[in-house]
Amino acid sequence: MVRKFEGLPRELIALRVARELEDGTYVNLGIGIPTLVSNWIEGRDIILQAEIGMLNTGPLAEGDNIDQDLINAGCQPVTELPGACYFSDFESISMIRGGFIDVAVLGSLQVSEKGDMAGWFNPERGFTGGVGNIGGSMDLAVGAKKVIIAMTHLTDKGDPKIVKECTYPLTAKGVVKLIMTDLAVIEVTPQGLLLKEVAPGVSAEDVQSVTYAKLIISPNLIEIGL
Amino acid sequence: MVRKFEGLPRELIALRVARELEDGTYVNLGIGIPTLVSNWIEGRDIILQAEIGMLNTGPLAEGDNIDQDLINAGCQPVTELPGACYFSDFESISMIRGGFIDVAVLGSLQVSEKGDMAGWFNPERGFTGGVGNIGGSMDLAVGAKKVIIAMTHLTDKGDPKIVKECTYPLTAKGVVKLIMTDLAVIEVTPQGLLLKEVAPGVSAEDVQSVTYAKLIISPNLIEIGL
Amino acid sequence: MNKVFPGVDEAVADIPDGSSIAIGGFFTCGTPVPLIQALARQGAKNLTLICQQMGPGSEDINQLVLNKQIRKAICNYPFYRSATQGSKSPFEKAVRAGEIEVEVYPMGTFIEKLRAGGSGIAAFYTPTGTGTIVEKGKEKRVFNGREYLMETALKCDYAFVYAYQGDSMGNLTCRKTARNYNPEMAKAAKVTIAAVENLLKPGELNPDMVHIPGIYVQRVVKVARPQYVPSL
Amino acid sequence: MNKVFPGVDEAVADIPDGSSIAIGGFFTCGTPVPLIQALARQGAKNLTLICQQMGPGSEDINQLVLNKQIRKAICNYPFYRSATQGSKSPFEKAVRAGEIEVEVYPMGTFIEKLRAGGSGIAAFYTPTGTGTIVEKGKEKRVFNGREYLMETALKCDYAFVYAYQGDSMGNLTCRKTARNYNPEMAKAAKVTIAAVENLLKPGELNPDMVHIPGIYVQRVVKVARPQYVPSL
Repeated sequence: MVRKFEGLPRELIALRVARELEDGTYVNLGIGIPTLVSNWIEGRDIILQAEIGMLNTGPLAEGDNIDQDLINAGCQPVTELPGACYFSDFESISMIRGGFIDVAVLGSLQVSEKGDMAGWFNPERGFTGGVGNIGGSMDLAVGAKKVIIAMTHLTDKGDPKIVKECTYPLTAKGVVKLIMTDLAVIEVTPQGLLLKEVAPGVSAEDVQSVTYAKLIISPNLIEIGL
Repeated sequence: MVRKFEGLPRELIALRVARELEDGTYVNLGIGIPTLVSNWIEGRDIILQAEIGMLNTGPLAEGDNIDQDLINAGCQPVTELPGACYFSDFESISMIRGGFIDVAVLGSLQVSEKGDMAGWFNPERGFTGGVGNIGGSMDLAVGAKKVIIAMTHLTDKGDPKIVKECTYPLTAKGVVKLIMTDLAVIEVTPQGLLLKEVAPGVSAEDVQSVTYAKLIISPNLIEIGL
Repeated sequence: MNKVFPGVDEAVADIPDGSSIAIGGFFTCGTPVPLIQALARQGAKNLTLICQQMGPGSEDINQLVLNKQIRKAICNYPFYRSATQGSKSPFEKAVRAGEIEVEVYPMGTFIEKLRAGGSGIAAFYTPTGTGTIVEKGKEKRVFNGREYLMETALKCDYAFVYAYQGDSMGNLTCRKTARNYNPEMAKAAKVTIAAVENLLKPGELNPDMVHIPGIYVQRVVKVARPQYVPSL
Repeated sequence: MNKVFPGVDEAVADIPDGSSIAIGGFFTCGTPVPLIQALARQGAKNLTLICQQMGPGSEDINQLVLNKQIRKAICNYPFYRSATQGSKSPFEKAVRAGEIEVEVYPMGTFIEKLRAGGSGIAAFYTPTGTGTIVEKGKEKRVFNGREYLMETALKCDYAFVYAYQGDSMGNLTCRKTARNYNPEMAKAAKVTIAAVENLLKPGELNPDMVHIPGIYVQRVVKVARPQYVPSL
């Protein structure tokens, strides 16, 4: 599939996600584009949780600020903000699975029109028997009050990631509430995928042309505000 | 039943229990006579666990040493020894049920020849529906590697506590390894109750006369050494 | 996130009739007494209390009983140890009169049920209580030749917890054995209200010594250190 | 109780072939590297490792793979994220060649299984993994209208853990995110060996800040702080 239009850069997908987050919430950011969201929430009243066992993670650490005993789930050196606290991974995942995370922003390889997500296992890696890197993804997907997927609309090879049914192994069923890509903001509703916002210069038809699932065009469709 | 002989005072039952404990072990002491064991192990390499959430409990606190934030499971103010640590009750009972306590010394209302113990509920209190004070007793009884019962041989009314079958509600089945009373030291074996030691001036027949279960007299029967 | 409430009365003001409330503390130790007193003033009725005991060290819980605020108690050691003291206890009288329902679990099952509730675990298998009255009505199952009981998760509407130090974001540090049930109760509740002796600013607590992460705590209120002599 | 061993080699000397060993650490962070290196020198074979990952941050685990000491790995994130890096990893090659068996669990299930093993819980019901390949062969059950999977406890013969501070009685205090899996792994093992940066006397640790109570730790050995730059 050849795309004839440009989407938002990764940093601006992250900015749009950041605008979606409410003050006074606890948020977990996955690896990839979700991690970039942290650049846009500095100074806001949002507390980031890291599944390694930390609340109130600060910006990435650099130079002399790097502490090998202080990393995020993506193994990046980070800093702590005032009011941070540390705990075991057991406590951390208990917290996630127990429903204390208001929003999990995750990447995914595929998302279905029913809100299923498939993000942990790329069959192209060629393993069999269901072994692969699950990490905390399944716990976050079932545990967070709201799951937002932040990803590019298409794979590097140009395949649509938003599909009618996931063909890759699932992370969780029916958990995704909102999909934010370089091209669109799409809400998962009981009626199907509701296209609510499109990137500048991109039409609803453009988005549909690179989406395998049928989109419902919102009567209030707007351009993604940044 | 009228008892025609004197047994050991409570303090000496506790001393006999203390002699049974090995150095290098973690021990939990229940309420009553078991608590008195702590008086006999000062300076020994035995670490006491308190189910409220503490390891290495020291002697009872008195006067200015009393700290209202530092009590044992019996609600007595205690002290901490060097190397003490605190944790939640959740962690404490996990530790107990997980098999990390080498010896639990508990009181009981009845003990059967099969090692069943009934210690948490006295039907004379007159509650119905199985409500009563269980506390940590059942977790200790099933979790400790070895359960020693330290109690008077008879109730205040003169009824034998060592029975063929417990008539009071059970704390746990088949868990008791050793019974230490004012009259005797009795081991619970697959063959039945083995009378190993008797109090000074008390004969095996005396002990049997106030015990409802049949005792096997050890060929090596000795006087309780203190 | 500033979770500080001006006082205990404000912190408990909206608790409706019929709520379930977990209350931390092991006898007198680490018990959020000022919150219990505020609840007595507030007057909510038909409550379910989840706490270790309703007798010893519970003069303030007794007040809730005398006020007829309690419908049910879920405990592991509800009564006075001594029958004589028990017979004078308002709670024991109310239980005998059939006015208050009591549910009792072994201590480990009691706190594990709350922890399961707070961590998304629906049920678990414990060896504790097998072969006893505790197994009544419960599913039994053998794993590796040993019998276990299935116990289910327990959640509640509110938790009252106590901490030596707390910051305005709800991070709490307990002191010595006053920690006891407080952390898991905080996790099992929709709304956790923390009574703290020392109210600090974010960054003043040692982040490696937070026993109850702020995410579990919705309200923080400074209280004076309760004064009592530990005893049954 | 003095649990101090003179060095890492002495601390791992008696580990027999066929042992299961849980290894703490999240990528490079809080990983007891000197103990893994000692295990490579010691040479025990046919081992089952229980650890987050066998790829990134695991040069020393790779050495165990190259030594052909590993039979099985139980992980939640075993491989390199990047297929390119993965294809160069000795572990991934061994898995593809069928030389090492891999069992993967979601992170929460992985650590909950170890915690269950260490706390006498035989099994538990988690919502994580329902409707996915993880549920394969597992019992499903509905509680309150939601599906859960039954997962069973996991115990092991040894655990290697890492701590910033530890005393001779085995009490351990971790630092920042280096705590991670270490506490629950210590509980799941018959013999826990702790590598500590700062070896203290009993009474020198803050007893309210012990993350791993000494009862869970059988051997303590002082090590130099491993030096690494966090990265995948």
